[in-house]
Amino acid sequence: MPRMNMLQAINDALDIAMAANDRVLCFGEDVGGFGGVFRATSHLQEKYGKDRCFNTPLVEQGIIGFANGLAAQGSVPVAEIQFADYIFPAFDQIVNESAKFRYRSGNLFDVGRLTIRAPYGGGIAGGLYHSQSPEAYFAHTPGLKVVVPRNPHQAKGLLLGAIHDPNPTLFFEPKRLYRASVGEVPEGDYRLPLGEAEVLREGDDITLLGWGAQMEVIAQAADLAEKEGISCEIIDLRTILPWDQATVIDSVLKTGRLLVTHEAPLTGGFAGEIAATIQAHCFLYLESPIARVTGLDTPFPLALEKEYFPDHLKIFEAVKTSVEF
Amino acid sequence: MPRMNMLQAINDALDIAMAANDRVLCFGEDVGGFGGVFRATSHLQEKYGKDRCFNTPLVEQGIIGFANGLAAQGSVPVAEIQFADYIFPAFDQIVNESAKFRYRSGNLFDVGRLTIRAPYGGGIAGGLYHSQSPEAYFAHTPGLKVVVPRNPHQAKGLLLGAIHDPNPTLFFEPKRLYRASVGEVPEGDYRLPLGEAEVLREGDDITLLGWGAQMEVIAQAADLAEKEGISCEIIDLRTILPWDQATVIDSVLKTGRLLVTHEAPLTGGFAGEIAATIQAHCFLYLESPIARVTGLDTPFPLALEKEYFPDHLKIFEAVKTSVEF
Amino acid sequence: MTTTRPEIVHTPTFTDGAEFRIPTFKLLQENGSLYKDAAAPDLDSDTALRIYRTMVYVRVLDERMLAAQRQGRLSFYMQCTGEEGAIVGSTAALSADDMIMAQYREQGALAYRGFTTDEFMNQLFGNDQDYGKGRQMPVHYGSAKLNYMTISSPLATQIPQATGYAYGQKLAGKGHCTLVFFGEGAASEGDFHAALNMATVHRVPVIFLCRNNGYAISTPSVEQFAADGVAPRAFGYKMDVIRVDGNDTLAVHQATRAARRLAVEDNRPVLVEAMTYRLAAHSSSDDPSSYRSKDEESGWRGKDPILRMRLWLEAQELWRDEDEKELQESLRRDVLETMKRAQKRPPPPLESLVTDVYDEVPPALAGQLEALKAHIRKYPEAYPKSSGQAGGEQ
Amino acid sequence: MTTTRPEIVHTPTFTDGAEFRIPTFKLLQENGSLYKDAAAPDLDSDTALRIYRTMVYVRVLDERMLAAQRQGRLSFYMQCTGEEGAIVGSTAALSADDMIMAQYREQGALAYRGFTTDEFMNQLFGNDQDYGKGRQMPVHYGSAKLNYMTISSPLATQIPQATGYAYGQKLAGKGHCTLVFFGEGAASEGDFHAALNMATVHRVPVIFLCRNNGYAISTPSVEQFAADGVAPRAFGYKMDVIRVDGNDTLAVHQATRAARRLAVEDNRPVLVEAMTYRLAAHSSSDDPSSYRSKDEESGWRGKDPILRMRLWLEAQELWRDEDEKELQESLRRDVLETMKRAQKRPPPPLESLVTDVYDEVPPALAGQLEALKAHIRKYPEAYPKSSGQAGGEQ
Ligand SMILES: Cc1ncc(C[n+]2csc(CCOP(=O)(O)OP(=O)(O)O)c2C)c(N)n1
Ligand SMILES: Cc1ncc(C[n+]2csc(CCOP(=O)(O)OP(=O)(O)O)c2C)c(N)n1
Ligand SMILES: [Mg+2]
Ligand SMILES: [Mg+2]
Repeated sequence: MPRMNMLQAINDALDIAMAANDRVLCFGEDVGGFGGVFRATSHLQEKYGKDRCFNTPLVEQGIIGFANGLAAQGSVPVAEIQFADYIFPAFDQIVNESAKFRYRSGNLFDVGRLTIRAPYGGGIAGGLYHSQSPEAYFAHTPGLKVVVPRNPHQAKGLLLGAIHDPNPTLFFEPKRLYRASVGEVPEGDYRLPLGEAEVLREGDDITLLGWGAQMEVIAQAADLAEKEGISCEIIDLRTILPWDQATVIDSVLKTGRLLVTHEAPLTGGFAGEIAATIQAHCFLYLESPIARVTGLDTPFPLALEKEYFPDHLKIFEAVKTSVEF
Repeated sequence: MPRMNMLQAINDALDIAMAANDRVLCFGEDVGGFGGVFRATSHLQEKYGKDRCFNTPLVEQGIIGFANGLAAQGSVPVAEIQFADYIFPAFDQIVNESAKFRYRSGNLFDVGRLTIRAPYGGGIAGGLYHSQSPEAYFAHTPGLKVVVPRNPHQAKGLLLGAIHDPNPTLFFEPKRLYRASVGEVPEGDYRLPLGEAEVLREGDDITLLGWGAQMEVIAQAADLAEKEGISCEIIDLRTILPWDQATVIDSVLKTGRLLVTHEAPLTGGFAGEIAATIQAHCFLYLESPIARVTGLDTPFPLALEKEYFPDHLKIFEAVKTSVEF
Repeated sequence: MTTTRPEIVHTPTFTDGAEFRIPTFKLLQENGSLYKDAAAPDLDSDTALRIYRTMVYVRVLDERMLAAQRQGRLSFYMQCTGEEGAIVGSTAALSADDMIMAQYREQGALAYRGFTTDEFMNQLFGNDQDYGKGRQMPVHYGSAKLNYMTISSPLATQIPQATGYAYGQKLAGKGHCTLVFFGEGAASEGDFHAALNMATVHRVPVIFLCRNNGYAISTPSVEQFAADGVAPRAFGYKMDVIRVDGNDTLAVHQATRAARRLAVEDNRPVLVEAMTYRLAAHSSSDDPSSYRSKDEESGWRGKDPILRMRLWLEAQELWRDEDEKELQESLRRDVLETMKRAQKRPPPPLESLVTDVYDEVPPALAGQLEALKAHIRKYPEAYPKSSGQAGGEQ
Repeated sequence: MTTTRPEIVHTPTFTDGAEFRIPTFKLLQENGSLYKDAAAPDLDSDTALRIYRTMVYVRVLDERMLAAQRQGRLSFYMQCTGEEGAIVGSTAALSADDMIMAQYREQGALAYRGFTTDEFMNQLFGNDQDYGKGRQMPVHYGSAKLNYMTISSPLATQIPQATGYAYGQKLAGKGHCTLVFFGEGAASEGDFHAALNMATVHRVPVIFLCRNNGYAISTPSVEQFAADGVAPRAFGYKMDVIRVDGNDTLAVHQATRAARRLAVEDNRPVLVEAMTYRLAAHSSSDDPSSYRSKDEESGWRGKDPILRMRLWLEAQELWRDEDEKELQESLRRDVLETMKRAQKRPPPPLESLVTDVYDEVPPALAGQLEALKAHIRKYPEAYPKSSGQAGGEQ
């Protein structure tokens, strides 16, 4: 199997989708000849022409409005938002339109073919406007799917899954891993299922749950814990909405403890939803409070980014607290 | 004390604020001569002139962008969004701008004088675009305050509190109570504190927590429960962000049970945040899982609105389940 | 200023464009005769009559349904009274395969394409036959088979969607286009700017049809924009624009046909500004008496597009008083009877609460439905609609 | 088309406005002499020199700081090379009390108002003296005392904010206005449309200054809009507009002065489109070689606004080679020394993570800070910056 970084894996997924179906289109700011500011769409314009891979004017609400229309028409748009921090001008088109298109029309029309890609997350000295993790804003919106991959293999398979899923899907890419995460990626078309979490490591004492770039951090924390004799079960949620409750519940029924981590601020973050659901389902099995290790309730900082970050040490400490409760 | 409905109380608060400080301005779609589609700004243009109370063009992102600029300049804008369902085109101006203005400038500039009013919620046969309760979308945004009043007295005092609070504040008004909720309202200026929940009824067996129009529903459910010998403590959260954890924790430490209700969909709703926080703080005191009684994970319906609704019977059933756990 | 304007100037020279007046295209005078230097419209009599009948149909529908709202049969209604010419005249210029994306006041477009009274009524009453499954407020129609996108309340969102839809049509290469309707108020939204800019940049076969009816609820257009209407905005995008008398059905029709040619043959998007007037209230919830004068209203009532069209048809000997009488009567009967039928139908089934959120109901949501069913079984009287009773009195 | 255009036409007539060409205002030729029919600009020699020195200052600052970024001292940098004339020339036309809301590439405006090299460096290094407390990326400057709003990365958000700010200034009645800078790319955002429309409707003293520098990152303006620049959009709002050669500092200055008069004396908002070119990369993260030619770049290098201004000053005998040499040397020294000083300073204190989110730190957030402090005490080596070590090597 070839080794690729996450950007190459994403580019490969787009290439495969465009080659297989000429209704697949990729567009967004600087997406055309330039191939996107991170180069995720490199060479696609050369291969598939300017009609199918192109720059748009600088207007996110327009990009998604246009994409909604295209999807309703039967095309398969893959729209890029340059940074997840800049998705908010399109919030109305996503939350009021994409999410409700099928429902409001009684299934006469839908935009299920729509995929929106956006790099998210901190760790690249981006400050408050190049670091946000906005998944929770969208996870409160029935009708959307929200997916976050953790490595190149997952990125390719989940992106192909998202493009082919018959529901509008937000695909948030952990930009800190774009080049940093390298691994084996199968050739050709393969699709990983949406809505299914994955147990990455089995363990007995506590379940550690996260998504995207936090999976690496969780693994480091679990290694530290392992050295102290704490056995961690690790789950990658992968799809934030609708999320795989069964896999998480099964795990917590076994371990009796749960820690959820994300980079976004604590309050209103998706860890809260998970904790609320799990405490309801596993009440009698929980041996300690469900822990959340997240960003602070502040915008994302710059100079003190490292301090802000929900890193492996903070997770490790929370694991110990949970186990020692 | 005069009796007023909620609209009159809101109008009174705006009138008092405008009379006291000529930098207070009210504007929005149809807010001027017409007094707003619900008439919350009636007569303000007559009294204070077209410069201070006016119609804007039909563009929510512009209304809030304009309001942010005004607030930074030192004016005291009270912007109306005609329905909370139509606040999303302004999401970027609120979440990326209003919320982060002070932080990003190191307190050189702020938009703390900004208040945004919007009617929210279901129960008026509004279907999916005149019924939404979007508080949770904003509650994930450090820097904002989010306030929801339950009756005319609260509406006036909290709105005056919001207008004078030195932070950008979203004020969601339960439109189903606009005319339905009538009560005594003190004359003149008074300000209720932001960030403080209020215990409305003391009880021993379970804490029922909500905000806005759900407080009436909670009271009905508590009455039903009372008849079955269940003693409910009722708390109005009033400020959703930042929320008064201490009052809720104290109550749950006493009752050992918590139910939270809101109209918005379950997943990602603010009840999840509350449940996650309370299970962490009150773990050893909880006698049953924290219950959430909310809207379904769907857009807001029309014909089957009554079925969708988190009504007193659903709350009552959840109370019984909790107590019998 | 003219094309002789210099390319370079050496003193600061400002212009606000007011000098570039955009003329209004008109064919019919108010008395129903053509302006003397106007060419006869290229319109066969069948189409002319179909346009006219449709205009009368929606007028009757609107009157009846507003009355029904007043009687408490319906929760809400919106009339297009006064704007029938702009709506039906333009629709008739399209191919049936062209997509229409409307704002909410364009029932005439749907009626022209053959939406039946039953179909209207099922949506208005949100009954079990409503394509929209009773989820949206009255007047939020849609029809896949008639290429009429389901209405969405958030304003202007359909405008960039139309640009995208039309881009897809262009790639499909079948010669179809999209016509998108919107009000002069909605044109203030950011989505409008995005849509028009993207349309010229990407050369998209879309017709932007602005119904400038003078008001956005209570807000008169002078408080909506300072310019002379919406038309001059086209200059900012290098888009072809035409302004037309929106109450002159023939002119609207001809303008839209010409616009369609530019769009379909040349991938040139076009802005059409139809100058008209909202004769009725904004909606059944509105009372315009507090924000505009009776005089203003009656001035516009004299410009009624239906009357003007009828006078023209009569002059062409295509229409007679008897035809009018018969049409009116049969339409009234049809609307009334169909309404009664639709109102008696039950609401959509309880399951419709959770379907169509996704292509399939996710497990957790299915669980929510099960819990709801169990709850309703416990309290059948509290939820009459879903427990099988008729839903007429919503 | 002219004012003699008829008000009514009887055949469908389309126009895309291309005929309404907007001229470019110029004073200085590339050789630094005035066009022969251009009036001498009304500019005292102190102001002229201050403008020129500022332009040279930011050129030096930009070169040095890009090099510092390349050396790994800074995470990020953005140059305004090639656009100094548009930025400084316009700023000099304002009163010091006028508000400036910039996009990010307008360090020249801040420098003209007296932002010191220390102040620049503290922000660039996000040290404990940075007004912004190390929270934003480099070049996100702000100064309350210089009436320069802190930069915000989300594009175009400052444009409607400027309209609101200026509305407040109008009510305050002190004769101040707001100038808002933005790129031709940012002008595609919905916020632009909202801002300009509201400005004419509400008669607001604001100057919208578009730096049309040909690119938005890699996207050339022909893929940004189909029209002849941004200027024709003004017609859509009935806003006064002027297009000016952005590399002709004197013309920009004069145009902005005239615009300011319209804004302040008459509450007429104005759009100024300054035609210029981004000579450098978009930012230190960008490499333009893949999307534009060296030829194109060098063509524009010949139009350098600094050179043109210098030639003019020399012809006025206000500037000599020795002055230039001395200025360049002293600026280089100043920038280099100040940079070294700023880089050595510590980062902002840990508390700055939680302050300024609200006016006061809410209880739960204070608790989060306490927990973080306790955690860092446990792992002091893992968090070197906040544990008191110098933050130089970020
Ligand atoms: C985004 C959004 N904001 C506000 C509203 C509320 N609203 C519904 S119709 C309307 C006025 C629309 O006016 P116009 O576009 O001129 O259309 P007309 O009603 O005149 O046909 C308003 C403000 C809405 N539906 N969506
Ligand atoms: C809302 C938003 N979308 C995207 C970006 C990413 N971005 C930063 S600068 C830029 C290009 C801006 O071009 P222009 O406005 O022409 O200004 P210039 O850089 O040419 O001065 C883009 C796309 C952003 N900062 N904000
Ligand atoms: Mg209108
Ligand atoms: Mg540019």
